[in-house]
Amino acid sequence: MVAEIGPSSIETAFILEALGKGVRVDGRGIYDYRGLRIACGPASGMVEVQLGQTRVLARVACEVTRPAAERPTEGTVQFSSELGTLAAFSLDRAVAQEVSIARMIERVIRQSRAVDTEALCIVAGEQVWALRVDLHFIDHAGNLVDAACVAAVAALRHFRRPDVTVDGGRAVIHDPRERNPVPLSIHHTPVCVSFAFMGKAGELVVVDPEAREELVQQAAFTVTMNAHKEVCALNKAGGVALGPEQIRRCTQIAVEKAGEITDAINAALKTAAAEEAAAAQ
Amino acid sequence: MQTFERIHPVEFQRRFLTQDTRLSGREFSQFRPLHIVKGSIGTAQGSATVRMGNTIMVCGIKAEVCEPDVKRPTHGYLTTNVELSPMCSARFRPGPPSDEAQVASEHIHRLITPSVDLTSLCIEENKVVWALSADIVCIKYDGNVLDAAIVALVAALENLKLPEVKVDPATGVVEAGAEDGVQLGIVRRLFPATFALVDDNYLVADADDAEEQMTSASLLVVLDDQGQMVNVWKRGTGIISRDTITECVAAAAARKSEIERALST
Amino acid sequence: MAKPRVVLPGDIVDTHTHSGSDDESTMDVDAESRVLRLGPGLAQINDSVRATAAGICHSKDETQFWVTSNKRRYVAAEGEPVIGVVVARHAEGYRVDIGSAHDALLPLLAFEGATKRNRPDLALGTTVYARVSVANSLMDPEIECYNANTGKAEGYGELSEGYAIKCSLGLARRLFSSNAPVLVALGASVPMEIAVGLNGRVWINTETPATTVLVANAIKNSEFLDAKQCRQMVKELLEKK
Amino acid sequence: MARPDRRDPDQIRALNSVLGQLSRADGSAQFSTGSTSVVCGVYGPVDVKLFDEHLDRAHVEVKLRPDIGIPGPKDKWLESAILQTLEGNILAHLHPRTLVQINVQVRADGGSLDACAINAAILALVDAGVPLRLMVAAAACAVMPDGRIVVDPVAEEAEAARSLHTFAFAEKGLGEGEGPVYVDSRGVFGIEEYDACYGVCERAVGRVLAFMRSAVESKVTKESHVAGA
Repeated sequence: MVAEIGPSSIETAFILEALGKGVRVDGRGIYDYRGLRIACGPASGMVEVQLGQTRVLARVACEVTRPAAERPTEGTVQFSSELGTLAAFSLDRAVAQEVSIARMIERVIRQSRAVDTEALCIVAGEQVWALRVDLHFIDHAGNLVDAACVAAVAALRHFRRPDVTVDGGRAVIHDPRERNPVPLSIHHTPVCVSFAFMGKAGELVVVDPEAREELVQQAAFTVTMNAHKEVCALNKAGGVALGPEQIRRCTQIAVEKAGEITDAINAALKTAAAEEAAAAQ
Repeated sequence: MQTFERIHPVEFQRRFLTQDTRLSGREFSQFRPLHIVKGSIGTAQGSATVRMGNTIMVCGIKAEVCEPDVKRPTHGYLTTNVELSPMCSARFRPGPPSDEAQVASEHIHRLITPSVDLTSLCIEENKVVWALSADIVCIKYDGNVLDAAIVALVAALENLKLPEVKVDPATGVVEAGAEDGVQLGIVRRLFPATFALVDDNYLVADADDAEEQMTSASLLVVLDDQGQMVNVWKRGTGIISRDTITECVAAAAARKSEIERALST
Repeated sequence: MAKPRVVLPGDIVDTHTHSGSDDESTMDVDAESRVLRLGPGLAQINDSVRATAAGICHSKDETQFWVTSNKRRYVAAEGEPVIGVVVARHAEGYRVDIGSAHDALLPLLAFEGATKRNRPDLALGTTVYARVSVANSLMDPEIECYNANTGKAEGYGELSEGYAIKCSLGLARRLFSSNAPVLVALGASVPMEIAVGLNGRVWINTETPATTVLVANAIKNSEFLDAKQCRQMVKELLEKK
Repeated sequence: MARPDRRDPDQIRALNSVLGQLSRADGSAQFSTGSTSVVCGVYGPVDVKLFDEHLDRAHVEVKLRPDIGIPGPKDKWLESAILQTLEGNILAHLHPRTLVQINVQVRADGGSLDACAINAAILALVDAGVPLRLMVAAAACAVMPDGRIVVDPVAEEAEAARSLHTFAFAEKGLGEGEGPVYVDSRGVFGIEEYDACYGVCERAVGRVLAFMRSAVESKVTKESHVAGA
């Protein structure tokens, strides 16, 4: 609400003192996530995720384009996000720039081959689908990464692209009103679980850091898992060093948390599909 | 008199407005005369210079060939770009286009697109089409840039000549014929008329720079060849009543004939 | 006295003045005109008094009218206690962020017993409880950590421990009045120190961090609850501890 | 010829608004008409960049981000439309040397986006407590090829329409001979069609203003019943 240039000294001291006794400023447990609400629709590929007060909206869109010369049979998936002044007016410019969440989510989804780009081909060398995922940060109350990842993945799974039939070299793109649009082929659902390390040596750890905790953290660490309990990516950008023991403990916690988040995504998609089916009658 | 104008510009203007006259001596509903020179730029495929009092706009249209959009294989492109640089007025700062310039470019693009038959720009379906880029540069700024820009663009489109083009089927290379080719048939010409609410209660036509400083609302009315309305665009929170807008539409019809005369010279 | 009613920007406020030609009751008013004192949220726009903010319009003996509205961005007003964080130190004083458009100036001498030689030494990031001494729309606000007439601190000064939370200005104003239900309920069973800043910041200090967090959550939850619901909510929070 | 979503010609889609939900913004509002939805966060009065500073009033700025893609000329155009419609309505002289920043995020565009954005922006300004002169609301209508005038057109209708009209009115401006605050009519239409659209949108704005009044009133009473006002 009010400008947050930096935490006041008593705020820093209090957060650390409380954490020392296993107490967090908003009353959560050390390993507890905030309430996660996932709303799909009304448009196809539109998902808004609410993680506590943090709100991220993901929009997926597709377009027919000419493929890149070196990959004639593959479509593309492009992410874009900007921590604009809506969610982060008071954060000074440096913090807002450095938080390039779209790059992290893009790496996570691309390296784990979550989206089958081969299936995006229409006419090899001529026409392919170019997917665009726009991430909009509506409210920043800490841990944008986890919320953005859930929003992006859920939006990709919720998205339906127009159906296409190809005869000879010609491709016919069917209007969604005539022929039901087709889902993308998504191999798996990578989910991010973020940790914040506080205290001089980073000995105090919490899951799903809140905005005030992020201001005081010495290091941030994100584990990306998929539904088969496999680690897709580990991400740590600077800050105090972490020992192997801490990383192992985080990945263990991440397994359980990722499972819960994946269930939440599946549930949200199921209700959205049910509502659509009901509306279609 | 100069110092009074410089120190109290508002008060100075008000002295005239209260006596139902304007500093420039024009009637409230009187537009500045239009002088149009077509083909003023030799290197452009189509060009025109428009002078409206001390507001001067030059429009140059360059034509290039390119691949059509996958979704609309028979459509060519027409992009418009209004340039309001520090050259034409001190109010514009160097650097990227100002908001005013970007909004003018976008608005003119929305008005001109339905007026031009983009399929007539098609050279070979799904292969090669014409891409016209119209740059409308303001040389001198003295208010009401939008009207001058629209007229300049319409005049330049009427002046546009595209060379004969052949596509070599084997290599796909496009050769342009030497002599000037076909005149592009513009579907519907646009006739703009802008009114400004000055000092919150005087409605004047074709406000100049000084009057624009005191404008709390502006109204653009654009008519087409048949006198039908193409655009009514009222901005600013000053109130222009419903009947005044209807009167402005009538005044715009009068302005249309002035523009037609200037275009046909 | 007209009963308080919800107003939106642009609503004409019935001020019973003889010039008032508004839609509400057309009570005839005695001829002599009265001086109207308009509080925040109201403005005179060509001969009628209109609301400029959404809220509840109150009036007191037909001469004073004001609108209470709930905002988050603080606009400094003279005499109001505020909680701020020191963000910079200049020769003549400290710059303190009190959540308003411009940082406030806290002169070095605006402390109890401060003299040229013995001046307070506040580090950056220090939280202070102060009182707005100068506030107008054209200047940066100024605050002071003592009562200028008595020279006594009267509770103002550095807040060295505890924790400060942010809340809406409406809630802060309600907490500031001594009989705020949530504070009464909490005070009965939890020993605590509270300092309320009308700039939407509340400082809390108790023996253990857990209780401080409990008090903070109780205050935040109380925004939309009435007295009875507040007591119930506090009871539940205390049992869960 | 029924409308795609079987609405009457003068029926607006379901209106929905949520006020004050964002934790960082000083005021916020999400406004939806059917599937078109816009969320807006207002910061102000806050500190202003030296370049924009005015000594006698606040600087008002609109930043709009589209739902899909990077901001382009269309978004710049809508930013300017919102600014021109609301800037004069803010009592900027009460907060000199400050900034009022209106951040508009388009969530979904199902047609009549301009009107929805203006409505979200005014509600966010009200929620932020920025001093305003009047309530302003906007509505859109379209003249279909067969001459029918339909209010609050969906994207499909807007594409097929002969002309599209967006009007914004101030609350006190209704019916008292005063005019519209904002007009954007595009396409091919005569003066009679324009007048008809003016009337249709004026009535629609009346309904939107009534909806806004109940939304703000419910929030104000929810907050104040505690104070026993």
